[in-house]
Amino acid sequence: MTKGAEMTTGVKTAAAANPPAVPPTASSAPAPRRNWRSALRAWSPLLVLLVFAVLPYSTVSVPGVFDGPLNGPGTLQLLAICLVFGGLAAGYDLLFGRTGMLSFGHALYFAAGVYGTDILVTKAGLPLWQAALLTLVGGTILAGLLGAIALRTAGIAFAMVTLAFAQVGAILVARDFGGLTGGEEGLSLDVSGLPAMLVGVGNTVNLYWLALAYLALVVFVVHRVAGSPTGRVLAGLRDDERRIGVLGLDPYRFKLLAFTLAGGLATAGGSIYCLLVGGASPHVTSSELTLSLLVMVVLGGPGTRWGPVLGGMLYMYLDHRLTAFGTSSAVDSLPGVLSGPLSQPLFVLGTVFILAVYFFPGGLASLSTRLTPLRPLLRSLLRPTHPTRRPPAGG
Amino acid sequence: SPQDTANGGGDSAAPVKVGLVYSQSGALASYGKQYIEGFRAGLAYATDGTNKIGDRTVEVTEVDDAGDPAKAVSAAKDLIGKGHKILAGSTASGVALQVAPIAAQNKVLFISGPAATDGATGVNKYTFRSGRQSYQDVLTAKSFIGDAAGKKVVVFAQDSAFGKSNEAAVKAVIGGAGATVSSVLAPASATDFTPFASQLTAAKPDLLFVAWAGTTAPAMWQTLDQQGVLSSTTVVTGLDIRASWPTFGAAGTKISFLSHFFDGAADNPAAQAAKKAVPGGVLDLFHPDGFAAAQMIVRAVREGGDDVDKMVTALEGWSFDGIKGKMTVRAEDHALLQPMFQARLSGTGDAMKAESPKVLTPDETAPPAVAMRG
Amino acid sequence: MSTIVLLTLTGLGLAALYFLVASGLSLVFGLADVLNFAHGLFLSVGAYATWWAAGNLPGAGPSGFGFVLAVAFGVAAGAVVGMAVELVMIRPLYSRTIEQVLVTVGLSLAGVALLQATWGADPRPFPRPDWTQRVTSVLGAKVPNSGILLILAAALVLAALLGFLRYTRYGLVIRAGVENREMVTALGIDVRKAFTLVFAIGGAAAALAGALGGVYFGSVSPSQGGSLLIFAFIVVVIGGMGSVVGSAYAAVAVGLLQQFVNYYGTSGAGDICVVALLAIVLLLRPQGIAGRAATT
Amino acid sequence: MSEVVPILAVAELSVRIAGLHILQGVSFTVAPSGVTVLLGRNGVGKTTTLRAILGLTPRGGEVRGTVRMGDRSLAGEPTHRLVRDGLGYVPEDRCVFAGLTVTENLRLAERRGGSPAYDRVFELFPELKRRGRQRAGSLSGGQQQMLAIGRVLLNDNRLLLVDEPTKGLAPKVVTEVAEVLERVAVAVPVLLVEQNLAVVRRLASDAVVLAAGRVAWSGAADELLREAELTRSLLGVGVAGESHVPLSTPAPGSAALSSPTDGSVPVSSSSDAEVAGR
Amino acid sequence: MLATRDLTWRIGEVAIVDRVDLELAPGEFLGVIGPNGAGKTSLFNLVSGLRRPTAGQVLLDGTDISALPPYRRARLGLGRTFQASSVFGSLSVRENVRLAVQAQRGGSMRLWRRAAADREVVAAADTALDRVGLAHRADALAGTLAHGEKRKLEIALLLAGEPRVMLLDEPMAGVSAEDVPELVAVIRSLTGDSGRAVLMVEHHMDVILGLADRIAVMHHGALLACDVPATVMANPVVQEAYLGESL
Ligand SMILES: Nc1ncnc2c1ncn2[C@@H]1O[C@H](COP(=O)(O)OP(=O)(O)OP(=O)(O)O)[C@@H](O)[C@H]1O
Ligand SMILES: Nc1ncnc2c1ncn2[C@@H]1O[C@H](COP(=O)(O)OP(=O)(O)OP(=O)(O)O)[C@@H](O)[C@H]1O
Ligand SMILES: [Mg+2]
Ligand SMILES: [Mg+2]
Repeated sequence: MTKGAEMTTGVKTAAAANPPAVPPTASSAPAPRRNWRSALRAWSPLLVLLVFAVLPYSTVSVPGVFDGPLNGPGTLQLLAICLVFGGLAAGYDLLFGRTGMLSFGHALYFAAGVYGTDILVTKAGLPLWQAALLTLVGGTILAGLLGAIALRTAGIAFAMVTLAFAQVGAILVARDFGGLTGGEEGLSLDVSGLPAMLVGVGNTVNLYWLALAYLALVVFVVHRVAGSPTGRVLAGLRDDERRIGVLGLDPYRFKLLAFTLAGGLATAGGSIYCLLVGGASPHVTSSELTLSLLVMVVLGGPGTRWGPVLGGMLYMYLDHRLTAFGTSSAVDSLPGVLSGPLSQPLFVLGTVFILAVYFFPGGLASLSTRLTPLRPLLRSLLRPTHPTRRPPAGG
Repeated sequence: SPQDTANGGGDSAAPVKVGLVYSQSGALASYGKQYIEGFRAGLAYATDGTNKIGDRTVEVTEVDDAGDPAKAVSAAKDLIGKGHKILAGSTASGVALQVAPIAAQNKVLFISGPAATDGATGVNKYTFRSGRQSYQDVLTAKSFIGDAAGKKVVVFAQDSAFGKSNEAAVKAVIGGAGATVSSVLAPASATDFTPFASQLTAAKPDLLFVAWAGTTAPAMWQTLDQQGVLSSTTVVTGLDIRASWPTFGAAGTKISFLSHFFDGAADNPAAQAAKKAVPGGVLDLFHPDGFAAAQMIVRAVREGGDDVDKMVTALEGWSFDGIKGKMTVRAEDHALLQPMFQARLSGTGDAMKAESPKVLTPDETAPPAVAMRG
Repeated sequence: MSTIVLLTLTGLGLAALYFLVASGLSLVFGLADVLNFAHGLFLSVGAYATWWAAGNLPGAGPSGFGFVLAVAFGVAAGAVVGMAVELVMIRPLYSRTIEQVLVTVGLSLAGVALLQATWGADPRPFPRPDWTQRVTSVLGAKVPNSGILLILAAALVLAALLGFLRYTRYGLVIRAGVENREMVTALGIDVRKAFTLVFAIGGAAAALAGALGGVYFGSVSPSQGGSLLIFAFIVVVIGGMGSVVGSAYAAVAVGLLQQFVNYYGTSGAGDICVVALLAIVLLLRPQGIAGRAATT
Repeated sequence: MSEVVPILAVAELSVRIAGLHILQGVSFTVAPSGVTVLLGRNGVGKTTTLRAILGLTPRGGEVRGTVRMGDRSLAGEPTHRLVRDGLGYVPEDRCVFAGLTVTENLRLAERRGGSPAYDRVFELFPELKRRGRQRAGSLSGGQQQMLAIGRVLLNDNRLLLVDEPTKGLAPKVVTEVAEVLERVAVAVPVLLVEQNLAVVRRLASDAVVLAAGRVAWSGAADELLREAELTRSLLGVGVAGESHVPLSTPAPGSAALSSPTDGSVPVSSSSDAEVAGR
Repeated sequence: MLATRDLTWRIGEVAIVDRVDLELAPGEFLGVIGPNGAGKTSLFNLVSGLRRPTAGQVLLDGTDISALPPYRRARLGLGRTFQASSVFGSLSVRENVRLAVQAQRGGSMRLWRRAAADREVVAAADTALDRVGLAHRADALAGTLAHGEKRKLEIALLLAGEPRVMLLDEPMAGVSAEDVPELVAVIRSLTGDSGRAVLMVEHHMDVILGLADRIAVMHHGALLACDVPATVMANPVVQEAYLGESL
């Protein structure tokens, strides 16, 4: 067996640990029970969306979680970044969790969105909507073209080819060709041509809503696609590509579709991120960003509707908040052996992440399913079970 | 708007909120550490140890940006949202360039720190700087060749914004003075420097200007030394923080350094006060930046109260005595004119010492004024 | 002429460094199927352990036998760390390939930050014998001795790894174990021990690369390992996963290509050429130069 | 059953995987000589039983009950130790190592301290010798099956667990494998899962029939196969003596083929079966 | 309907499939037998397009399809099963079959439709499952099926695709004795008067004899014989090389 196949096997196991990749609604149960629970289930996404949408009207403070009230610009900015990355992770999951393609170059399309928008606004002086639209089209075409090449390989080779493309992107940005990108200093966004409602700290809330809209869009698109006949083909590709071909479906076309779509979604996210942080910096081209995307998806639960979103938001939240945690007085007062490492945000992030892989196999999204079998038992207090017992030593 | 921005108000007894966004972690953490030490010393110095401006205490909030502009922007928005009218920090150039527009959009004072990019000078009315800029480095380097006319100068730089801005500055400064300037650029990620060393040897320059930052610098110097570049021409480069000196190895004593600052480069009341105040009692490269930032903030608040426009006016054209000596905020573009130093290293290992054969006056190293862009 | 000799020999030195970094990675990746992102950390561990030993370990020092002792200490530290990582982090996740990769990602983040917390982010001068800082004249070219040292070490490591794979059963056990771990145990083999051993060897090889890299660079910093890692990945993939010999070929190709293009081409074209080489090789031969062809 | 002390005793073996109760208290013994067959429909848990004996259960699986070999309890022992102590296993899905060559596959199966009986294996499957350098993944299905069997015959075992060894083999090879197992079983007891009733008939001394996660019947194999009624009710197939009744209406032209050359068509499938009134 | 001309596949010097000429008429059931490693599966791989022949052609309805990728051949009505079950392990059994139905109904991309709303498709999938007797496992994950159940799922996948030419690779291997007659009946119903043609590899002689109109014998990659069963079974080479002695 090839390594590539091994990699997909890994994906498979990861996915298999989750509830079946196909949402339960798909399997047409003999008599679909329509009680209030399922109604709530169906409407809960909208409910959550609504809660997030009205959040900026709340002046509540959540001490320890955010410093400052929920509607403070700092909190909103942080939340908006989390939302964008939630969406980004959900889009990446279309590749990784839903189709089983391990791309190490997804950051490229995000970066294309960030830099494309920035350059078109700042250097070419286009109005924002034109710049964003052009960038979206450009990023999608870029994903389509590079995907068409990269998809001639599979498995680890595919991962590495995408990584190579992204690396070229990173080099081009760092080299600052034509003075377009600003190299490692980045390029700050020229806001003079932007609508006033998107500029200034007082208007962070508008950016927040934009980010929320982006997340909602991505989740909706990914969910619709995953639930569509094409989505089923993607799920099939994840398991056995050869089989899909023998059934009469062209694996290449479907994979390219997923790749391009995910690329386009990432580009759109890049445009929003560019507005949010008011510019572009080479951090977004780094291969670490792709790796973090992978981390987000696995943290949340690949192939699930909410897992990647949760993972993305949590990751970015930690990434931003840990810097504050590291410098907090609580950490400073610890003995040197502890306070040293703990004041390094990356140390905490890395550690949290490792622990998450161990303790939430299948991701955050699997938490509820993993608890489900416990519930009746807890209720009747019959006897303790070990739903996730490790295999015996030899196995 | 649903967002109800908290406001500091004009209460004369309310504390002065100052937000410092700089690198506490990440690659530039040690620069950040010097900056904050310098800042604390400077604040104490400028307020005579009270940390109060008039009746108002100075409340400093520190935020780590880990060198990432995105984090810095978030932090800046957060601080501004919480009513901070004064921001300072920016260890990395990228951070300075992206926080500066935020400051202008929200009309708060921003004093950029160790970030050396020329781009932060004249970027907008609300942005100042408390450190030196690349152009001043290059003017210092120029002092090593005396009359530039007819000389051959080669720039060896990282192929990055930092390297290119140095290259451009050399072309403008030394080339402008009549020297022919050519350059060899190498990728910042380069591992082996032999090809570049060969190119440099082949070019036979009268002066070699090296602009290299990052962890590969020791390998680069060793290769230049081994291939005989250092002994064949005058080589000039910027002197980094003290901890890096031993990594020059044998090359260290063969290089002519331009220096922003090193311990002992200047002796004045501010430097003495700073030396006493910083942990360890030894000043280093970026202590002056933090120190000057504090001095500028105290001045701004004293003269401007809570009115940012008044603060700006108070700073423009202001001269003061910092650790490095006399500094002046140039009114046109907010460049900080300051003395610069030539330096030489002697000794080996941890016992390496620097001395300054020549000090350049603020005027000698004054970059050309640029028009204010925003 | 002397330029070409110089570029070739320093290119080979660079190749040797890449190979040293890649060899452990290739071993672990090829045999245990773990794309070890923490390999860069192992490298840094080796370098810092050597650095620490030269200053603190009795008998060790920057020159002569003391230096050998310091390097040996570094290598041992790398082996121990590799072993510990396998035991504690990889083993509980067997057959969950992606999770294994991600754990190593987390480890590389945390580990490098830990080094930084302990010794700071700035490069520290690396202890090394004086002769490694000098040059040897070969056909008029001044070839750095550290490069020659790297070439020798790489040749030794190559021979040792090939011997290990050829003359012991471990290679077989692990290759089989990656395919179907359960079945290997059902043949009466304790596959876990073999995996631990491979990680120990990978860690030791990385540590050696770290120590010699320290000599080569003259300094050591926490992120040094990570920055070498990307080229090591490229080398491993071009060479064909798991093929140590393939890695050697690929390292030479990458090292020379980079060196010559950097000299004759424009700046930084070397990196782009290497990335292009990677993409081309993979598109033409997805299994890499010496990789085994897929059957199914 | 027999008075002799069984080599393997399985008692109250229960296996749950992912909430499914696959085995629910299975108990049986394996006689110290001869072949004990484990029979039952697809999905009844035969493979699961063998794997549980070896200590191989998938992640999240839960095993209860005891397995004793002689007076030693196997529960909780690592698989590799059990195998080293003489428990040979031929898995259902062959599980040859696709990336290794045939020779490497065999070398891997050598056990420390023993002297691998390559002669025995190559004599039985000369194909394996010829294809020594071929990667096992590119072997044909039947060749892989040969490798899987050969691998276990390389060593001397105290008990063999063999899961559907004749699946996918050509009739001629089925016969050969059956002969080998018969020979082996003289010295080493075998617990065999097999769907081919002809093979079962030839080899089995004892039989255990699983149904719905439990033992539905156990006893001497003769008894099971002799009584048509019992066979039908337990295995769902009738045993129609030695004559081959075509499965159903023969296709034109094949009618004469049921016994073309006087019954010399080997029995090579489950086709002892006739449609048993279902 | 299906024909191969001189079909050859070599690896290095070894011919795995050696100049095979086959003809399959509409409605015909052709059994393929031969010793292990004779090249039967390889022949299927060449016909279904998973491998490219080194020489020769595959013709479907008279047109050369040798250069087409597997999915194009499948669209033209060529379906197959695999000797080693290859099903979509992380999908439910029903979803597995549903994919096949979907592929059969035109593989155009529909991104915005709800898959669950395709009642006909699901119904067709359930019918196929019913036919092979797997309806009760429809909601199980295919990866957790027992071996024999996977074999049945393979056949269901084939049925759902409604191909005109079917290649069956040892469909009975590992199917419990009790279920054989049922599956045989299913396979028999495949041909009938529908005009479909079947090519089946099987080592269970009774199954082959009960089903096949003609039997092709492969040996060392080459076609040794291809004739009505009686003739083939009487062939001494077949007896000697393939059937061997009776148990
Ligand atoms: N990992 C698993 N998760 C869930 N169910 C499983 C798993 N493994 C096996 N099963 C179920 O356990 C049951 C018994 O499987 P087993 O493989 O033991 O059957 P078997 O008797 O060997 O069948 P066959 O004759 O088809 O080989 C099957 O219904 C199967 O679906
Ligand atoms: N990549 C390869 N390299 C070398 N030999 C190969 C390769 N692929 C297949 N073979 C050989 O080709 C021959 C034909 O294999 P194939 O799978 O077609 O046999 P088969 O007739 O289906 O046998 P079985 O009945 O056992 O399934 C086998 O001897 C196999 O070992
Ligand atoms: Mg079974
Ligand atoms: Mg076959």
